[in-house]
Amino acid sequence: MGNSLNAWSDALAGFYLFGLPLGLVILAAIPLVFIALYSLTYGVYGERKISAFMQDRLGPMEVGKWGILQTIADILKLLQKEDIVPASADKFLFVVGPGILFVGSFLAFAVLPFSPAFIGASLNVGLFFAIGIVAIEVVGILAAGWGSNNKWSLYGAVRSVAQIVSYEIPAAIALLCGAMMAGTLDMQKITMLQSGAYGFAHFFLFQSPIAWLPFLIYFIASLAEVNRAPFDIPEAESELVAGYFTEYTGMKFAVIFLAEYGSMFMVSAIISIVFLGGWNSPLPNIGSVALNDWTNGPVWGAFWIITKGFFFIFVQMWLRWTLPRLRVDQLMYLCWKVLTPFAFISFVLTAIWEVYRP
Amino acid sequence: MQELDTAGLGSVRVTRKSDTVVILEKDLATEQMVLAMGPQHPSTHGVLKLECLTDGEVITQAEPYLGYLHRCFEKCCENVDYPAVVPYTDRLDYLAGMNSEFAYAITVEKLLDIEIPRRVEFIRVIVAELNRIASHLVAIGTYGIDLGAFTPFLFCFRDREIILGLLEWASGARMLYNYIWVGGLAYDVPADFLKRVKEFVNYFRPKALELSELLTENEIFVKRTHGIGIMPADVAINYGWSGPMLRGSGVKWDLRRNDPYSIYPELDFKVPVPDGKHSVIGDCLSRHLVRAWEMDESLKIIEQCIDKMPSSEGFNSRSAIPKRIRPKAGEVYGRAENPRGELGFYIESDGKSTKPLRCKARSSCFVNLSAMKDLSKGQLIPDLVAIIGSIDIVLGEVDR
Amino acid sequence: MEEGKVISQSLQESAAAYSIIHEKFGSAISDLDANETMPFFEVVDTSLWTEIALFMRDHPKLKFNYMACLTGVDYPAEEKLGIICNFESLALLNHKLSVKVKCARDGGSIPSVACVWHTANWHEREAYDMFGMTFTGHPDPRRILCPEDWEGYPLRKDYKVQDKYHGIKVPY
Amino acid sequence: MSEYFGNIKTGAVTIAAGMGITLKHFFNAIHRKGDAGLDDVDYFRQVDGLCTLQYPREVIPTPANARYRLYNKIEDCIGCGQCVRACPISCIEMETIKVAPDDLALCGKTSDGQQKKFWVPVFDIDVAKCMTCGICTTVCPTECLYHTPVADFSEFDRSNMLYHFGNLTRLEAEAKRRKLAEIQAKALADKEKKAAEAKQETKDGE
Repeated sequence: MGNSLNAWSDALAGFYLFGLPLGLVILAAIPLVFIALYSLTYGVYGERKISAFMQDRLGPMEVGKWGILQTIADILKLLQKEDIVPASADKFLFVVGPGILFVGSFLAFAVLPFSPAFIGASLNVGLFFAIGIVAIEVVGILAAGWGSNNKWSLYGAVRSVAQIVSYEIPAAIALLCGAMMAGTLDMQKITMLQSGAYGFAHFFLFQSPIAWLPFLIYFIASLAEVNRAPFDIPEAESELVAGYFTEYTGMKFAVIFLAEYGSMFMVSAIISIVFLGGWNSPLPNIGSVALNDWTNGPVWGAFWIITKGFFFIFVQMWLRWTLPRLRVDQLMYLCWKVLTPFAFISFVLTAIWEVYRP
Repeated sequence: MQELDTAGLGSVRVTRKSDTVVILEKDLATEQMVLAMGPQHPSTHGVLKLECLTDGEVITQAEPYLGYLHRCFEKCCENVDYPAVVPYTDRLDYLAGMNSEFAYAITVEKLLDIEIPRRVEFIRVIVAELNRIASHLVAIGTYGIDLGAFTPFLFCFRDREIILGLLEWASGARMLYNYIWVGGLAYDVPADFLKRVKEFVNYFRPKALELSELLTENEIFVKRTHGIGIMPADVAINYGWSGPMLRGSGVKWDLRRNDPYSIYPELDFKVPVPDGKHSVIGDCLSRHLVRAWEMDESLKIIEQCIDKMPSSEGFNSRSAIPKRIRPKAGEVYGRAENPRGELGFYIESDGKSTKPLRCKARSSCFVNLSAMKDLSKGQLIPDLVAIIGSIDIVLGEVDR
Repeated sequence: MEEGKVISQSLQESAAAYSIIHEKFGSAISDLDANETMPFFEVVDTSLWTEIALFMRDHPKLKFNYMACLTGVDYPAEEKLGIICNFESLALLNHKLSVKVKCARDGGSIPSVACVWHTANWHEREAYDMFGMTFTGHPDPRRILCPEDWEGYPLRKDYKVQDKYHGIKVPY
Repeated sequence: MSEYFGNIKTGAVTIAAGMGITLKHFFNAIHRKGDAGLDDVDYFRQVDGLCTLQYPREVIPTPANARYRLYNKIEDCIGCGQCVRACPISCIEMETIKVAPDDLALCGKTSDGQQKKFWVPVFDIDVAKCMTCGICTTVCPTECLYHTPVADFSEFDRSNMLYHFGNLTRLEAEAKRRKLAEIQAKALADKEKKAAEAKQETKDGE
């Protein structure tokens, strides 16, 4: 299996046309296209529909059957909008902010194994890379917030930086529990270690009696890292108007949105890779009915990881449309006094479990 | 060790060793920032402007600026006849038009000293309490939005829509009713109205429970409002607070009980005040809880009114309305319990004209809001939003 | 009061409260206008108004802790402006009384009671905004509803609206 | 410490309860509430579900007594001008011409048989100003002015919000006015003539 791993992506990377690394470009374009498509379809439209249904509303209905083309109409509208840079804004930071944000959320896709045969870059420190690269978003947010020269934006940016930097600690420690169970930081290997004939029973979440704790901690922390409710204080629309992107219009605004939905999928994919077996099928082999064998493979793998990712995005949306927003100090309380200690506890317990495992 | 203030450059803590000054710690030079919140801001509930002086996220001072929605109510009143003031009162507190009309009507009736048919009184109370529920639904829903919970808002508006439908059916309009006239009602209620209202009461009870489970009991919501913006009872009275705001501070004061008007003395309902178990008395959560409990009491009142309602036989809703309203010379201050507190009307008549000489609306929101400066001192920006939400202002009533 | 007409209990309470104030301030205040709709007395010596207010708030038998309303009124016939305050002893003694204070129409001033009842703060600003009497000792004497540079006092009976405000046509 | 864990527990429990409610509504979204009006007997017996409607195509009916667009049935209007005086915001503009005696039959009667004594060449309602208070309709003696349940009457051009109900064209109005002026002038002349004659007589008498 080791050989077949990354087979497609390796082949693509080696594809040159007229001496140009066209394969690499395609490799990079696949996640990009994926983010764009998913944000268009599931991200924006899905969120609007899900929120509408939870609130007894119909949601978008006018453009296309059941409003399915609504997002395309929105994108067209955004494209036509005047691209305003406020007169007193720091033009360089203002323009570069959304770019950094997008690159930050996009880079992590490089190390996400989308199927047994496809991974952008099979790094041996993939998990570490994924955790670290999220921090780049902070720079983008700060640039956007500061560059706007708007007090609300500045508040949003400062809040966001404080929040993301703090929540990286419990998030990283929780992920380390998974890494410890796998014994590697390579995302592809972590996923492989969770495959087996019994499907979901091989997932790390069910491999150890305390894995639910880091799983939960990472999920909560990831909500904060991608600024989703109830931790959406950087863009709290009732307090800070729109937070760090108050001044953005047109395509820049769209790019920030894309980045947000991109990182939503990213953290969902990471949690499903580390704890829920990534591209492994959750279905077990039952006797001669080899469900697990039938539903595994490169294409099935892509299906499973995207499904798992979408499920977690659904939970994120579900939470968002249920809960009020925390206050800044409560957010920090939750991070430093609840999640971090419990993350350490689960870290130690996982270590003990790994050493004395029966 | 001592602290030196270096002329706005931030404080420096120093210590002296023999002759030399050793700097121990140096704060960054910080400035306070003026933050203009509103008049276009999502959580100022309209066109209120708060000019905040902020130190980081902490507000050192917040000064409200009003008048963006000033529509010269009092000047208008001096230029129209007594009955024609009623549509203007709708526009004071546009979320509770029936209550505003009710307050105006009883004030002028006090000046005229006329008897009102009993059925009129019952219908007035029913529509006013329905509107109170509608108004509290908006208050609770928007409070959820202020704190970031969107879904309860939509649930509130779903049910408010039904109340507005009921009131439209009775009065002909959805928000600006002109239904309660001086001396009577514009029309009797439609035939099936009371039955439908009763059905609504039954429909609404479980919905209110669901709402409280979704929002009021939510731990994040409680944490956001518990102990925030505490107003002691005596200060609240001195500020002239009334209604749910005053009751939130633990004063059991309800004009329907303490200065009874209409048929309220005959009805059995509680005046809810916080007991200090769920919340700190006088905080945002208390005020929110009082509103939630009041909806329940209003439902009870409506049920009783429907049961006791005199029959409509031979009833003319306009029978007691004077042909031409020209009160004798005199002054009156009449008031009623509105969803947001005491709405009072001071009316002066010169005895000759059919127009009031002076008609002043004492609006509850205006008075409640005046405590904003005190309440917001030293709070965080998110708490400021929570406090504004808990005051539940309607700018139409603040600016008049 | 007409002979034989029943005096309501609230009016009796108001009269009792009035007699206490009258005892203390004597001729500084006028007689009680004992009508059923709004019993009131007028402060004759306006300079004593703040003192009377404090007395009304703090006297153990008065305890007017709640100012319900403060209304500005224009009396063009008397060449005067006035305020009418409605007081109540909320949740304590439950009696009500109203007070009138008047001042000259041009450049008149009334002592502020914003230090006695917080309610008066904004209401006095509103009365100033609409009628133009000044409140001496008010902590924040600005207009409240109209813009700071608005001309005239809108609720005066002889008010003429200005033609243009910052280039915007005003009369509708 | 127990408070610490208690907080975490209540937090988890209440969040779970809230999520249960939203999930219930999410799955309930397969149902849609109908568009019955409140005067419908089955209003509260409709299914629970999505409660919004797609407005222009699906409408909750407005009740029959709803008070929206102001309408004047000019055939019944006697031109008394009560509504003009009653309107708090003066959104009604009216001009009347007295009917010449020989035109009374032409002018006609109201539906309840009252003789109309005025032509109403101008009866303009500015529905953009109208605040649908209904005061004008209550003072109308012939009940020809009333609010209709038509709630949606938005226009692209503001001048279209000025509704004209007058029963004469401008030319007709001009003719009527001239006719009336002639009659009045004639009457005046007659009067003057009579007065002059009377004077003459008194003079002659002296």
